[in-house]
Amino acid sequence: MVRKVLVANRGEIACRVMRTLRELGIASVAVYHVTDRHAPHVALADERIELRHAVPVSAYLDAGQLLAACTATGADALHPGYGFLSESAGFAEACARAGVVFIGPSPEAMRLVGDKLSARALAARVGAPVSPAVTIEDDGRSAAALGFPLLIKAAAGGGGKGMRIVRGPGELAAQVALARSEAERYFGDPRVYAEPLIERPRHLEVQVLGDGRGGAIALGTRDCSIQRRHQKLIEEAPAQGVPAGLVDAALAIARAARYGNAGTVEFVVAPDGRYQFLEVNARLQVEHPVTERVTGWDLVAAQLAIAAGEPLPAPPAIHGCAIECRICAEEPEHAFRPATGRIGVLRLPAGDGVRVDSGVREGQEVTAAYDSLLLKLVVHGASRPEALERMQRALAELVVLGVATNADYLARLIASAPFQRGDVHTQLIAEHPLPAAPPPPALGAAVEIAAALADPEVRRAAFAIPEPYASIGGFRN
Amino acid sequence: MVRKVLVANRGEIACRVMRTLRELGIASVAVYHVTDRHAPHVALADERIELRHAVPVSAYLDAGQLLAACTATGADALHPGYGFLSESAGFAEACARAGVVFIGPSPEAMRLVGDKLSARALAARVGAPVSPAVTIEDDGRSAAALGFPLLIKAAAGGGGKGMRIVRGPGELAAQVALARSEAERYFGDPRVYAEPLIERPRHLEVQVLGDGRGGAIALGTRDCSIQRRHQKLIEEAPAQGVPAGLVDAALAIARAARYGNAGTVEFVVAPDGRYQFLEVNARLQVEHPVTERVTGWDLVAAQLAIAAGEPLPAPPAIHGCAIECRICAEEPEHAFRPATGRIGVLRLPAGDGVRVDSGVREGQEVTAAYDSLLLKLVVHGASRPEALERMQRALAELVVLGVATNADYLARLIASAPFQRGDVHTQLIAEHPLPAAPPPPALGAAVEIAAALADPEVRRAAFAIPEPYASIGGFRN
Amino acid sequence: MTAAIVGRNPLRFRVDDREYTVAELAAPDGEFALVIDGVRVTGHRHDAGDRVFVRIAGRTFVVPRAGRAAGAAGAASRGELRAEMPGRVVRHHARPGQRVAAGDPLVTVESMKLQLVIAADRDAIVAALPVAEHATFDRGDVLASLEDDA
Amino acid sequence: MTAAIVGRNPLRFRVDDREYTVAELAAPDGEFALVIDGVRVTGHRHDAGDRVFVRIAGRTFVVPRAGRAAGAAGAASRGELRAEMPGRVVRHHARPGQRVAAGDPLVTVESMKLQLVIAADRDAIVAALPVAEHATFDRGDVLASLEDDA
Repeated sequence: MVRKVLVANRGEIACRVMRTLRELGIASVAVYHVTDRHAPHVALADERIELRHAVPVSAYLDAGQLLAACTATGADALHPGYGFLSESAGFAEACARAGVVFIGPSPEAMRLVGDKLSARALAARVGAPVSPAVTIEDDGRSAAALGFPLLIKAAAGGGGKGMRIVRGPGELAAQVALARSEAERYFGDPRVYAEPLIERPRHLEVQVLGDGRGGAIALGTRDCSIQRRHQKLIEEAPAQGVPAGLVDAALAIARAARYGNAGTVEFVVAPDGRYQFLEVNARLQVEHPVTERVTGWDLVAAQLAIAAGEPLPAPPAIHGCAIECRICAEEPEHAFRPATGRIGVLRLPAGDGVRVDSGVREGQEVTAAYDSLLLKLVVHGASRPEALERMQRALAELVVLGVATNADYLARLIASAPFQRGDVHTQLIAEHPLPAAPPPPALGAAVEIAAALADPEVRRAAFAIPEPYASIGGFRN
Repeated sequence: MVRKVLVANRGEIACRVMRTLRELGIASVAVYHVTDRHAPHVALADERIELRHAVPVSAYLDAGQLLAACTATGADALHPGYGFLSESAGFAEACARAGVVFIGPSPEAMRLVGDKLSARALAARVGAPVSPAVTIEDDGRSAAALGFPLLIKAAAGGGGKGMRIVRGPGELAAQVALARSEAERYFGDPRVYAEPLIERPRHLEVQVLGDGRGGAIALGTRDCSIQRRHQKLIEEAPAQGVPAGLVDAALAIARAARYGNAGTVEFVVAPDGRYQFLEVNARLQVEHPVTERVTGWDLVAAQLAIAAGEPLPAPPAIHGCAIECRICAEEPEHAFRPATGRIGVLRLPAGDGVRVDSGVREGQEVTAAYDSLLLKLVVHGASRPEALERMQRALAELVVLGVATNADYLARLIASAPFQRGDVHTQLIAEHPLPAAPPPPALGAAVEIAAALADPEVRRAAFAIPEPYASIGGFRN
Repeated sequence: MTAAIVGRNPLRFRVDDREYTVAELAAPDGEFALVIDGVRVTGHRHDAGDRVFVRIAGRTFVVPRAGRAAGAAGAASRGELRAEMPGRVVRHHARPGQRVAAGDPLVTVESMKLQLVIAADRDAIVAALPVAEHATFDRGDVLASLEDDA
Repeated sequence: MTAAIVGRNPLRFRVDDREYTVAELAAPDGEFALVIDGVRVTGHRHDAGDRVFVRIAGRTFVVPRAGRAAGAAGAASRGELRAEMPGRVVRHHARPGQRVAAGDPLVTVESMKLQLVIAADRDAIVAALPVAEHATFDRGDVLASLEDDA
């Protein structure tokens, strides 16, 4: 077993990993860019090392500084979290060369599943349904045989980047050129391929644990169909209406890849129930807590056990329903563009069945330097309706002021009839903008009056008391 | 089903009840004394009514004002929480007369189990083991036949009040007189009885739900042996080493009492495994969350369903282990005397498997006017060792500054060998004071230096900067 | 839609041509509690400078504050920018009669060793800058008065 | 065991006959971050007036602060109580030469329209009350000086 783990990440996932490390009696090392010096993950760790870089996000991508930090602190393992270097086979190799255990799959398995074309080939070999795809080596005309609409994807891609929808032959060449240039820019690899577009699909995925020697177990399914800008916003476990054979297909892929550690096999499910392999995510996912809540398992602890060579346990039973909402600094009414500001008031929900994985604190500045994810609300209930009520309660209790968030939008979305029915697909948000209703006059006036009374000058005019004494320390009275 | 519930309580239990009400779409009404006007339960409710009384705690005991508040707000039901009027048969009757549903057992069942002598008789009638007791009507010599040591208890008692230990015949008469006068003072009823004292017993209890018509189910057991001043401090579910027949005895008692709603049947278990009926608590207990965590059930929702006349569900399965720590404003090093102060810094633990039921907020004044319970930490793990590690992590993350608490003491207690082994009994705390080790010199010096630098004058001497600007707003830099 | 004070004792605001009687109750940091026309309204609030975040009834509203003066002064009545603490005028940035836009600097002042810029809270014409450069002023003194550009 | 400043640049404290070099890092509200003899020490801290709560390494310590002066002044050097903001002396509660106990009121001052009582921070004899009743003072002015009762 490892004794000290450097967590090569920030925000909520770094905090979440460190909490398990503490429970297991393993020391934790935080890394941070100076802009994150007051961030919760730095306070939560046993030790901390500053990463220096002019660009904040680049600090967390600097393999050399991360490995030097392992050496400096004597960390014998590294947890990559998600994003950043979590799916870099080269970095996993560098860790191995430095004698640091990389908590994740082997570089070989990462490479195999990380390339979409080789992953598709693997899936097809074990009999998992894959889309009829065409690797595009010309200006796109080779893909036209698939018919329209088409989806063009980057071979090295993921996370929706480099993805283009082509609705007719006229736009094919232009979109292929755009997809190639995005793929080159994001992944350093211009290869693209085309497949038929499935309209209104669901996004289902299987959480797997592999032992790296051909063994794998499934920890149930997740429905992650609620997306905006190709990124997940709400996830739930277990998924409803899982097509027969889907979980077995995921296991066959994980086993054939000799996949080690925690991973996710993603599928697209058409409205008629047919499904296709999408990709493998070779890391802990943002949405892993919903699986933890319905299985009672700690996935980070499971990752550490696998990294220590322990055998896989028997697959867990699934209890109830869990839902996660990603609370992001963004403006749903402006195409979900990221928002910035200082978090002046932060009140987190509590109570039975509510888990909050937060990476922020009151007083923290939210900038464009990092991802917009602030925190995750995760609820668990005996049934989906109970979980939905609990999520609405949690969203109502949550207070984030000082930066715009998607919390109110998520409450409207969860209250909407399609979501309540479970009638979800990846285009739901795009098709249902769900603008906020204008406030009734009394509420609107209350908002204006409350806002006005936040102004020291208005307060002076209203109450004629010396404001410094009225607002410093404790409660106003 | 009820539409609006007045929660006749304060602190964490009022918040906890209101959260379930919100999830069920039932409106909540808070009541509060002016000293509680900034308390969390007032903010969490949909409506709020002030109770006026010169003595804060008396406000929450004022049946007339509570029923008037129900009328004023249109509340059609009342949840009493625990303590205060929760076990008052007279108040339950007054609610019924006023047309307000009392969420709890019937007045008849309350009276039957509330009197220790009639409860003992009932338990004996259904074949549950009861101690050989002697009702004392003389100066105590009638009890001497039981042998020593003896325990003298109040017939109308509970919560350890009016309880006296008698180790030999010489002190019998004096202790009987003291017990009578305490019983008269606390319960208005001087009747006392004696039973043989069991040394180092465990306190085990069974959570039951009754339908009020002779049906009852058990929701598993709890071990509440860790006590100080006859009050529970740590509880866990399920209990280990539950004697055969104990759960059935609890069910037989609940059924014979035609007990309705949630209740707890308590037992004392001797080191040799023999057990005796202790008493029935006719309300939701402080420690109910550990049962919620291992069953996945919401006990307040279950109470409301029973109050609405719904049939009892099938008993739940038990998953893993849950532990609760009561975080109280008190000084363990001074016989756990209550402490007061303003909560200047409050940081609550988070993460997987940690639930916090809090009744306080940062900035709140903790006075001697109310019970010393500030909040409850509840953890759940797949096993007892996992739950214990998680509790240690939660206690390490918890920060309560401004008033002394028992949190550090609880961490030492949980780390102690007897507790880790599960070798617990109700005298454990009294026998193991577990004083804090003096800090090592470097830590002691750091504490003194950090404390000195909290002083504006020391800061000025140290840094010679104008303090108002250094400390107002956001982070110091 | 903004709220303007139209009366005191009792405090009255006008919003959107309707008037409301308002009383303020004590509230913890980050919260507010008002009684508006006899109805208690509570919520959370954060003053982010150029905008105020208000959360009531499970909804969060962001109320922009146009041309808010930074620092030591604000608009006590619509035409006047008054000092919040004693100090000294360092510099004028405009002349009486000059047309200014919301946010344009009017006066730089020094108070408690900090320099602060008083800016116009709306598009207007400068009516007066009553305190001369280098002169001192007291709390409540008018630093600038504006008149509508009509 | 208390910490006394014994040097600046670098800042040095003496605790229990040992000296420590101390640097302070920025920290969020309710927290502190120090470097003591090269070792980073972080934790939570709350100044409760008569005592300071310090939480380090999962343990909470309560450090009493004997005879702390309440309000707008404190002991800059051991003998002097200085004003933290400008104001006016309302009243003297003691005369030079008088013996006072820790917590006894010395001077009532008015600053920013609030009246505050300056109290003795220890048992001592009043050496001087340099600002006369009704006279004004500036930030940093000595309001009272005490000498040891020896």
